[in-house]
Parts: sequence; structure tokens; C-alpha cells
Amino acid sequence: MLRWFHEWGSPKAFYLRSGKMLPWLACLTLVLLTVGLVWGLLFAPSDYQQGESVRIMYVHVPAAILAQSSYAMMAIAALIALVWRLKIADAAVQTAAPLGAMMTLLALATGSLWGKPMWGTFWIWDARLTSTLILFFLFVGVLALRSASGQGRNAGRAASVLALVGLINLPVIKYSVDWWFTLHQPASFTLTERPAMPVEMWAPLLVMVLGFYCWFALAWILRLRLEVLQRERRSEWVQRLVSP
Amino acid sequence: MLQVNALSCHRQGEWLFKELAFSVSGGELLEIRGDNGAGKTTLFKILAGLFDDYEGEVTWEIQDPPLYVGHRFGLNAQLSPVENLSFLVSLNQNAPARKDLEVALGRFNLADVLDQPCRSLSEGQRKRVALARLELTDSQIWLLDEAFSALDTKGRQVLTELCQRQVAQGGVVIFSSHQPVSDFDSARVLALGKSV
Amino acid sequence: MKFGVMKPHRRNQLLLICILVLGLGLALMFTLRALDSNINLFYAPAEIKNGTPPIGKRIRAGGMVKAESVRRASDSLEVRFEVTDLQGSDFEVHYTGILPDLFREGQGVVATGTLDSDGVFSAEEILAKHDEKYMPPEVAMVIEGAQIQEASAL
Amino acid sequence: MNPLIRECKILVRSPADTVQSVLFVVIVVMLFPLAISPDPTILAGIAAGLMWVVALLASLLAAERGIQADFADGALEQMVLGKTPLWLLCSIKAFAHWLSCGLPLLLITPLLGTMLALDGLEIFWMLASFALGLPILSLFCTLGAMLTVGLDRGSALLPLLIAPFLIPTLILGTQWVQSGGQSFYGYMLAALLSLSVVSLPLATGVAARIAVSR
Repeated sequence: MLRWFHEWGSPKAFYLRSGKMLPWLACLTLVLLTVGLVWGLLFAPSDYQQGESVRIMYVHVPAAILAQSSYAMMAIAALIALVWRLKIADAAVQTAAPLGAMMTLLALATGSLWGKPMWGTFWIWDARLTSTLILFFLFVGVLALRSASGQGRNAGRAASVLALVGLINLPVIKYSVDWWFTLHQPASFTLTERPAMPVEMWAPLLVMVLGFYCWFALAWILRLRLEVLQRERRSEWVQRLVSP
Repeated sequence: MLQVNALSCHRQGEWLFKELAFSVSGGELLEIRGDNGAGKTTLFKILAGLFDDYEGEVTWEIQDPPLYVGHRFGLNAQLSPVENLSFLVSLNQNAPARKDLEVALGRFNLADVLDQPCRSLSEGQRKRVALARLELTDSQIWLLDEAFSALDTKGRQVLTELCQRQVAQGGVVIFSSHQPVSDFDSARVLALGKSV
Repeated sequence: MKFGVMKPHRRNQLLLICILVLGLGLALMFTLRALDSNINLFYAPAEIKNGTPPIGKRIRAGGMVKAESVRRASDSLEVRFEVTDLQGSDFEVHYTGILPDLFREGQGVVATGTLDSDGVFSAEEILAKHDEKYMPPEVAMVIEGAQIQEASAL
Repeated sequence: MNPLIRECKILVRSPADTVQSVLFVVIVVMLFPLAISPDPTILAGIAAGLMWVVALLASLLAAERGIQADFADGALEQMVLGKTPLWLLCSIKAFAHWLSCGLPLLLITPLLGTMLALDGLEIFWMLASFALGLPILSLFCTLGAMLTVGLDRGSALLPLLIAPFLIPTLILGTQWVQSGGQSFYGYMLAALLSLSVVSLPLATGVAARIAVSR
């Protein structure tokens, strides 16, 4: 396990290996997102109460799921950066934060577009909306602290501490639906129960969720590669790579 | 007691020092010499365990953490020398008695400012308050960054005596200076930077 | 930085572990007690009928919109309807404004506003409570049809 | 000298800091009746939330005070190097923040409540929510100050980093008062407090190590 970490953790190995994966990942992302979007927006049935507005779900739900799980991924990278001092993990924290912030913003925007016709207002101070907004500020906080800390091997550690402490917020998001007054419906998907949604609705949704994950992985790896090159620009292998 | 192997450190892309190797055993006095910007303070921070962005190995064989007196003395402006000193010493061992504190501060000629707030003290006085810790500590290793500069003759003399007593008891003193310190006959010198 | 002989401060570590266990245990205990106690997020129709909520203060009240109770004014946006808990308690709501899409008879609503001494609730805001079931319109019709059949079979 | 006694002495010798926190709170609370309305029903309706927001701002304002001084004069380096556990020293720093900001606020709560037309029972629940909630604010503020101390734009960054973490406390505190003391919120606040007390000083300790190695 530790050896595997170190093999992948070295910036050079990561750069070279991830390069081979990129085309496959890009194709997969493209296929999943195209299929999901066309299926969800054109062919999936409309809802008996919500009508056509239900289609916003096909973007909103994947974005919201990804916003939360990207925070978890960032926090795991932060833990690795703090405990094992892996250079690549620190770069991963730094590059995940803006992507996560983007996803959170997308979830909030699509959510409020859906909220206007359904709830009668763009924004409600409901628990889940509020904690998603808090999640956005957490991403921004990690990003701001990271960029204020400058370069250097230890510079990212403060941001990693912040990301880890913020992880406490994730269960709050999950349980807030039950704790506080809320209009946001409980999650329709759980692992243990059958979805409260017919198959022709949740199948395209699942495709979209997978597509979003692939897109996120793709974007993350691309940014990470760029960051690795930037950081290792003085090292021999990067010099050899960029010089013709 | 201290083993340093292949120690390299760079800041802002410039190597401060590369492949530094030395060892220090009990009863030794080591002077680290170098120009401003040669990396003396960084080396001290590494040895103290404050800074770990380096490559190489630093191994201590000691019971207690080393005592470090740097450019910043750790004296709160609102508190008196007695209070500050008592706090700093008690971070590592039992709080010293008032009488011992008075003796230690008195040796550095601070008897008349014992209970004045530190903000009213001069830079030289504050440095001597920080150095008075040496009289009270149990620590075997002293790391004194630029301890001899900005001290009067009397202060240098007291500090020299304290350091000599420490190495005579089997401890280690590592100190730095940017001009040669002639107070010791037996100090080993480690030169940092290109010009030395 | 490695310290060879330096002993770990066993006593301090023990203290830390004790404090951690104590703190986490307390947190768990408080959370369980909190989840045990009921939260009253809005006043139910029965409570409004009993006169529990204060008169004239801004409160939240909720329940189901009673079937065939919605009356719209012809010349303004004023709406009057009754909110019921389906167990015999209901109260009247007055509201002026546009109702949300999901508002319909038999659906849940939460209203924010004030209660007057006659038991009439003047709402400033109406929110339709959405349930977690998604289904296509045809499915909804089938389910309704099945329920009607069941009812007629009885 | 015991680190706790040290903090108390520093606090007693710079009373201006504490007075500043108290005056800030009183003045901001005074502004609201002037800006919104002197009508007691309106004031009483917003009082709990208003007092909590002001308490949050006052805590953030006071956050850097003790930490900045310790960092600048080198005492923080010595604390990191010493044998005394760092989490203990960090809890004491948080306690000092509470002493200089939380405790005075708690003491003037009846006064603020009266200014905002709260009745006796509501003032009681306000006191209870402050008693459980303000220490959480102090713990987070100390962590934030430790994370940003020594950075170029540290003071500007601190509220941005820490405010999101204070929101759950704010919600639970205000809901507790507004719901007339429903035990759910009280228990949750207590749970949050015990969790914060044991976990945040550890994180603050890590942050202190990072701060001195900058």
C-alpha cells in the first residue's frame, strides 16, 4: 500500500502514467455526458407534478453529489499531504478546490432555477441549500488560504488542516435535512432501498452522475499535470520533456 | 549527540546549503559562521525542529528538546522579565522559584528591572533576559543564534562563562555569529556560504 | 528530524486520549438526547385550533390543503383556503399573491404569517412542500385509478 | 509560571482589548433600533439573531489579538518547542480568547436583551445559548488566527476562512432562543461544544507548528 503510494506519489511517475490514461478518460466522459444529456433532456418522461422542470434534475443532482464528494476527495488528499507529506497530494488539494467550488456553484444555480417554478422562489434559506452555500465558502476558504501561503513544500499544509476541519461539515450537510426545518425533499436514492423513481428516470440520472465523475477526474488530472510541471520546472525530467 | 547527514536546504529556488554533514558529541562547542543570508538562522531552526523543509537527516540523541534562543526572544511586552522567564522555563520543566529567577537575572545585570514590563526594556536588556534562561534550564543542548551580537562586554563575559560551564558538564553549545567570536579557544567552526 | 532517545511523554498521551474519549462520548450522548427530543418546526392545525401559538406573532403553520376549499377572488390575487391535518382539525388561511406551482388541494403547505384572534391565519408567504416521489403523469393516473377501483371493490 | 496565569496577567494588563470588544457589541446593538425601528415587537423578533451575529463579529475581531503578539515576539516558537503539550497550550489560548471576548459578552447579555426589548425568559435562553455557544466561537477563532498568523493578508483572510465554521453554532444558538428553549437545540449545541473542545485544540496545535515554520 505504502509502496504504491510512493510510486504514484512521485510527480514524474504520476505525470507519465496519467498521460496514458487521459485519452480513454476523455472518450468515456464524452460518451457518458452525451448519452446522459440527450436521454435525460429529450427522452426521459416528465414528472406528474413537476412537469418538464424535472429535467433540471439531470444536471442538478450530479453536480450536488459531485460537490460533496469532491470535498471528501480534497480532504482525503489533505490528510495524505499532512501525514505522508506527499508532494502530489498537496498539489491535488490545491487543484481540487477550484473545481469543487465550480461544482457547488453549478448545484446552487441549477437548484435555484428549479426552485423558482416549484417552490415559488429562487432561494430559500433551507438547511440543505444553506449548507451547500457553506460548502462553497469552505472551498473558497481553502483556495484563499492556499494561494496566500505562497510556494514551498510546507506552504500547503495550513490549507490542508482547514480542509480536514471542514470535513466535519459534510455530515452536517447530510443530516441537516432532518435536523432543521426543510423544504428540500429527502434523498430519493439510498443504497439500501429501491429508488422512489421509475427506471426510465433514474437510469439517465445514473449515466449523468457517472459522466460528471469522469469529467471531474479528467479536469482534476489535467490541472494536476499542469501544476506538477509548474512545480517541478527546475527538475531534470521536466527540462528534458519540454526541450525538443 | 547530534548527527547531521547530507543536509540540503533551498529557499526560493536558491540553495542555502548543500550536502552539509557534521556531528556533535557531548562537551563540544560548535560555532556556525557565515555572512548574512548564508542560512545560519535556517540551520538553527532545522536543528531546533522548527523547520522541516529540507533534504537529508538530522538525528538527535537527547532526552529533552534543545533550548533555542533566536532573533525573537519570546518575551511578552506586557509581562515583566521575572514573569516571562518563569513562563519560558516552565514550558520544559517545573516552574523556578522567584529567588532563582532573581539570581539568574541579576547575573545579567538586570536586578533593577525585575518587575518592569518588558515593553519598557531596551533591545539589549531583552536579549539578556532571554539569555538568563541558560542559567535555569536543564536542557543539554543550547542553540544560540546570534547570541553574542548586541551584548556589552559584561554580558559577553557572563554568556561565555555559562557556555564554558555547560560544555564542562558534558552539554553541547551551538552558536552563530557573522564576525568571529574570540571568546572561546576550543570552539570548532562550521563555515556556511561561499565567501568563508 | 529524528529524536533518538527522547521518550514519548506517556502521561501526556494518556491524558489526551482520556480527554478525547470523554469529549467524543459526551458529544455522542448529547446528540442522542437531542435526537430523542421532539422538534416542533411548525404549528399543526390541531395546535392552532387549541390556541397554542401566540396571537399576532410571526409563526409558521403547516398541513394539507383541504380538498375543495380553495376560493380565489375574481378581481385580485387574494386566495382563501383551509389547511387540515385530515383528522378533523383545520384552520383558514388568507393569502394575497402568486401561489407556487406545486400548490394544489391535497398537497402539503407551510405558511409563514400571523394568526388573529378569530383563528384566521394571514400568510405572507406560502411554500408548497414537495414529497420525494418522482413519477411520470401516466403512472400517477394509473395509481389513482387503482385506488378508485379498490375503493369501489370494497 | 503556569500558561493559564500568564494569559490572565496579559489580559488584566491590557484591559483596553476587553473594553474594545464590549463597546463594539454595545454600539452595534445600539445602531439597530436607530436603523430599523424602535418598535419593541420588531426588536424582540430579531433580537436573538442580531445578538448572535454581533457576538460572532466581535469574536472574529478579537481572534488575532493574543496569537499575533505571541507570533511576533517569538513566544509561539518556544511553545512549539517546549515539552508542555501543544494542544493544552492551544486550549489555553482559546480560553484566553473566551475570557477577553466571550465572558464580557455573557455578562452584558441582560443589558443587551433589555435594549432589544426581550423579556426575562428570553434573556435567560439567550444567556444559556451564549454560555454554550461562545466557547465554540472562541475555539474556531483561535484555530483561524493560528492558520493565518504570519501570512501577508492574514487578517483579511481570517473571517473568510472561519465564518462558515461558525454558522452551525449561530443557527443552533438562535433557534434555541427563538423556539423558546426547545431542548433539541440545547443538546445539539452541547454536543457541538464537547466535540469542538476536544478536537479543535489538536488542529490548532498542528496549525501552530505550521505557523512557526513559515
